[in-house]
Amino acid sequence: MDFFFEVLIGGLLAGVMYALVAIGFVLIYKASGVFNFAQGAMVLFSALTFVSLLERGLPFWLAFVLTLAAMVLLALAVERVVLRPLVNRSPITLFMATLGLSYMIEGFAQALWGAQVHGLELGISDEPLAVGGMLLSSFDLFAAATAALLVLVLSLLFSKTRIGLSLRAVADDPVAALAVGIRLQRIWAVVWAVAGFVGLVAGLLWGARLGVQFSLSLIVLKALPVLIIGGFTSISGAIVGGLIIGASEKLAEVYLGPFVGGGIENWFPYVLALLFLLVRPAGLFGERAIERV
Amino acid sequence: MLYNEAGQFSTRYAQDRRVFRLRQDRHALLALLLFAFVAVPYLGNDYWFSAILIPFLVLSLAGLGLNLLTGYAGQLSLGSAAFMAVGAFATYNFELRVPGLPLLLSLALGGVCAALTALLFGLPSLRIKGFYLLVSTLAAQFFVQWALTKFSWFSNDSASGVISAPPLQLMGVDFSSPAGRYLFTLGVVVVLFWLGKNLVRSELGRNWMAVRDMDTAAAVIGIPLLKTKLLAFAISGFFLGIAGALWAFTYLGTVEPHGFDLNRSFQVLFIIIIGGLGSLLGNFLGAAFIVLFPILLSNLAGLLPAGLIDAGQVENLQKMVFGALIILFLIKEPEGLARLWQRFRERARRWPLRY
Amino acid sequence: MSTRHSAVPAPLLALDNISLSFKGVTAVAGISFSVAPGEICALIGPNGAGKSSLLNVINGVYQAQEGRIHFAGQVQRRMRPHDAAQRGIARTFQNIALFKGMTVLDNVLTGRNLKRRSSWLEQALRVGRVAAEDDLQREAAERVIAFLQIQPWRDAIVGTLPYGLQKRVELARALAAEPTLLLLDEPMAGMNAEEKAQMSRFIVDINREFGTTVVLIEHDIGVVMGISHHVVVLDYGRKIGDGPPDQVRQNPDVIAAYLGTRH
Amino acid sequence: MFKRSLLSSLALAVSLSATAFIAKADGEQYFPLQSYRVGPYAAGGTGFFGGFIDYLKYVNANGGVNGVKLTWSECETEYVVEKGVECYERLKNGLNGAPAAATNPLSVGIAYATLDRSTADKLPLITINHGRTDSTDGSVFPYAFPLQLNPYSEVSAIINYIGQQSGGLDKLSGKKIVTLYHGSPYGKETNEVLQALADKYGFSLTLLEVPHPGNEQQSQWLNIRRAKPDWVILRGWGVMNPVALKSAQKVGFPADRIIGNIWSNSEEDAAPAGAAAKGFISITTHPSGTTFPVTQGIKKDVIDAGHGDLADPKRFGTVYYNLGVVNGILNVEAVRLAQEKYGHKPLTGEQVRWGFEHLKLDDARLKELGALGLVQPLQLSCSDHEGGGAVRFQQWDGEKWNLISDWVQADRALLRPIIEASAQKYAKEKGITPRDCSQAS
Repeated sequence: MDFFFEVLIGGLLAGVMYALVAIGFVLIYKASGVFNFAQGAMVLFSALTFVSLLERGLPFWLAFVLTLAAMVLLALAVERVVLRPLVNRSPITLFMATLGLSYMIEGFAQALWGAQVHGLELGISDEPLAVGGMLLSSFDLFAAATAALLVLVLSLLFSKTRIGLSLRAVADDPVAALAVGIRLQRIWAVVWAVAGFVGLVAGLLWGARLGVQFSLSLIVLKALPVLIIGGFTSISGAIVGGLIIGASEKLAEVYLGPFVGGGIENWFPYVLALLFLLVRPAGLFGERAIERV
Repeated sequence: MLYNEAGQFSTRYAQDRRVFRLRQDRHALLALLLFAFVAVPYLGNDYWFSAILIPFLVLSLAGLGLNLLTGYAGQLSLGSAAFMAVGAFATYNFELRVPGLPLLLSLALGGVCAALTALLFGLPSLRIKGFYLLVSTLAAQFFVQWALTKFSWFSNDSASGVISAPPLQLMGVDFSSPAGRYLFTLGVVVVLFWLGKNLVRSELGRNWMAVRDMDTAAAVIGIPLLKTKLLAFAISGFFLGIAGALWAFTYLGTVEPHGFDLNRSFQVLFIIIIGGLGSLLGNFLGAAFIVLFPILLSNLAGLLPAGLIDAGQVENLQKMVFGALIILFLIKEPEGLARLWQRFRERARRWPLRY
Repeated sequence: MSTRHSAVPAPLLALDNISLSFKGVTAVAGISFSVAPGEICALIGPNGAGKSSLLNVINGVYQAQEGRIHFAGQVQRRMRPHDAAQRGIARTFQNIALFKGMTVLDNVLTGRNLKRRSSWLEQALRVGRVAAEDDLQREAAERVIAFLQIQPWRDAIVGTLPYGLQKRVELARALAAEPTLLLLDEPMAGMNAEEKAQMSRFIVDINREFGTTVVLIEHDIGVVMGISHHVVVLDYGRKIGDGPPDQVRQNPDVIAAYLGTRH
Repeated sequence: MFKRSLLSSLALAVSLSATAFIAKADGEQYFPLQSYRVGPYAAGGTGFFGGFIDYLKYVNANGGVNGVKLTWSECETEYVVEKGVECYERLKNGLNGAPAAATNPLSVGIAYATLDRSTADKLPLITINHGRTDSTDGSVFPYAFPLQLNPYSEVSAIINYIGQQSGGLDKLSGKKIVTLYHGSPYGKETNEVLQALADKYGFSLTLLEVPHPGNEQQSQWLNIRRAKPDWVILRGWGVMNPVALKSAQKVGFPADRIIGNIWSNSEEDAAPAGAAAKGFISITTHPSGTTFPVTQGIKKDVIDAGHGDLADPKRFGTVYYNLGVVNGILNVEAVRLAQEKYGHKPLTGEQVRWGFEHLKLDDARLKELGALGLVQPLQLSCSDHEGGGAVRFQQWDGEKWNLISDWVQADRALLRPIIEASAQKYAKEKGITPRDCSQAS
């Protein structure tokens, strides 16, 4: 039974890591209706920039600030070059544009910083903690705490600041928001910058886990089913979705895997998400619009 | 004048329905086919057949497969490579396990297997729309790859899971040489494009576009949504499956499940974005672009003085240019290269007049 | 108040106590009325009265929570869009629901999809009856196109046409299905007087030439009184008037609703 | 017409650019390089091709091979199979008159896809430390050379090492070994052989798959923790390796009981895992380091002269770099040997093939080359295209690899029948009549 809980808790903690990536998606989708496939590339770019600056001898905080500045610049560029010309186009078109964007960012990141594998130490030991006969990863606990803090900061940002209020207005009803004088473009830039920040945090945590390298951009594939289950528009949905996916995929691999030969973690979350969708076509927390004709 | 349309009036609906209504277009097509079937085998060399023409043809076909589903029926899919893989591995197994089965028949049966797989993963499409549907096609992508790697029966228990193509023989004629493989591929692709053209101009094709443009209205005028969507998935799967089999058999001569990973699905998607959604010609243009562009760029980089830019940077540059082009196309020419060609043709029809 | 049924024997369409709500908000509350074969029936009422919702219930886009629909001698608890089409109900939409990426001809042809007998496989391979059937479908589509006088735009992409023309193409698509009941949701919205007159003439002609029963929603009282045989008045999801135009015009509730004295 | 003109103008540009700037290269021997310097596996590609190119430069700096200068050109594959095929087709005919000696793709997928082509084009396909195991049987695969170490030898040597550590192969009985493998054909390839070895020696074997790319391994390592094995064999690739080490630490499994295979043995595999990698053991066919005379020579003649290929000079002497150097030595030796038979001039692939097949490197020759201890003694023949089959074990100390064993030989006699059976099956599927190796010269 201990083992079961160990797997469950390990899965939940892994789920938090997925959720971290998913939150970036949610922010952008909420504010601009764009399903941003480039989020993975943004995670790669931020982690690579950060670690390269670190290796050039910059102190941690300065590297962090500079990387954040780079992410903001990226957000501004994306808004100007991609989003603005594509305003009012179909969501599918925007999605495909982000595919192109992720190619651009990946190419740029590697051209700039090279393709070596970098180690990244955040100074958090990963010695396992023994809690009641179970081993828990201290790093994962740290990651979970960071995620919680991040969600807290984001929710404060959205509930207490002017920009947050306008953002909620835009998410609710873009037309009405425009009518009351909210500048959509600015909101988009801000949201992409915030998503860049979330990407940076995710990039640091994932980079510390995997090493900073090209494969970082592939974590977007882990975040997709999380989004599907949580719904595209809800941050708490992303967290809950992450927990569900993390826990169930680990449990499935351990208890179901042996019957089919294992290695099912790549597709299991997708099938699970699919089953969820058949019951709730807009995810757990998403709202299904009534079609008007 | 290039296009002399004088005197070419359709007097019967059958004439108006023709794929190419103008005589000049029909002649051009005929000339093109003659050129492709007769002249190219004499003019081309191994490099052109093996590294450019065959992948170009196969990717055009894959593009057609996805275009039917995405460009015509409006269902976004990131599972193209999975259906290609099913086609490749099914064809391989039909050839291997059913002695004496003609190659073309195993190819078609491989396509049918891919169609059935696509059908299965298309089932949720009635209930799930838009991005949410991506999850279904991605499930197909990951599941198929896993299953093909996991169960070594699919690769005839080869330790490495890599299958290798049997000799290409058709009615006693050997097609194993580069030119032979090119002709074989060309033949299959031409027939399937003819089929595709008929499909998109048929009732089913119109129903697909109706579902794409507005599915509520389509339902109201009596178009059965589930059947229409499922047929789109199945037929798309069929075309993709055959493309996958050709990829394995006539292009690489070998294939492993990993060769049909998510990147391949993206590649096929890019073909139709760049070539033109909802255009048959666009598949050729997009595939030509995808095949030739990287080669061109890396050759051009070879022209630069050595050491100025290394091979890796060229690849990075290519990635960036590629991404930028996709965005540029979506902004400036959402209908892709096919639309550019169409404009050019319209101008040619009026030439030398300008209005 | 006036819940009196028009005493027409064997109506083509009869709604029986239909109720519909969205997430607790009532759109239609217990509405009943019937439409005789061959008549033009107008649904009128202020915005938000539930007119469009009612049309959506009739052809199955929405499912009513309560009530029954009688159509052509059959009673149904709920209609599905596909059933409705198969049983001869066609319609147009308030905000034009054409297939914008297709040509006018193709749009009209989609309207005839139920008349097709050959399978998709025969069509893909172009064998057997396909060519002959293509000709028949095309002829029928051309008749509709000629009838509504949109020949010059036959090969134009619908999305590029002006609004008024799109309205006509949508009517053509509905008409191509050779319906017994035609539902028109504000066919004249946003048109100038000349266009309205033309559209009215088309509707009356369709009704006369093909004997098609028409249910239409229209705000222009002048048009409504001019072309319809029967008017049903809705307000806040309830029926407040039902009868021949002249009679409805006298109804005090209707006058109150339209002049706004009640609100 | 637009399409055609587009095609033809592109074609023109391609052919123009391919033929432009012809530098006279007659009298040189050409190596087509299907390299990969970007993408997920760039770390391996830059190291390997860096070492390979530096060695070729070193040979040129010292007069070439019997006066024949070496030349090469690169074509980026990004580890993608069809790009590798395109590169193969583009480069196979040599460069400006210099004939191609052999292809060295360093990619299982590209190797498979160019196997038939290599045979048809009579161009040796060198898959050092990887490739099709059964291509060891040169009677069926005349042009394929899985030099030094094929995948089966790899696991056999690891089991032999574990046997040594346990005090003899007979002590393996009752031991518990887990193999953690990459969910790909490469990862699965050795499962059958491992099972056969488990049956033979009586250890219990658990096979656990990590789905590609391997950036999540929590459940696998929890399973390992539950199973409490004596050893874990890590058959990883790319990002899977550091993640495995980190996850092992997370569940408290000691790194010095994990043995990495040949693609889990580089600095790039261990270093990103940081402290978690300390103690990690892996096999290698060649030590890392810069102290061998040949690497010193490269440093003096190439790197210090400013011609080194590595973008990051710190990677000089790393595992991948040295593998490239080893690969360069073997290729050049094959050319040198073939020149003895066919004359001191640029040779065709067919002629170089003869050189590979008769490659013989003993300690004396290795000493001459300055590669004693870097390259294992090697002898190839018509029926044996692998030649070596020995590995050394190294341990990561947090900074670098240190050798911890002498050469450990694979049980090649045991593996041979399995390899032959597989090669025969392939020959039958493809309709190949195997050569008679007793007749080969």
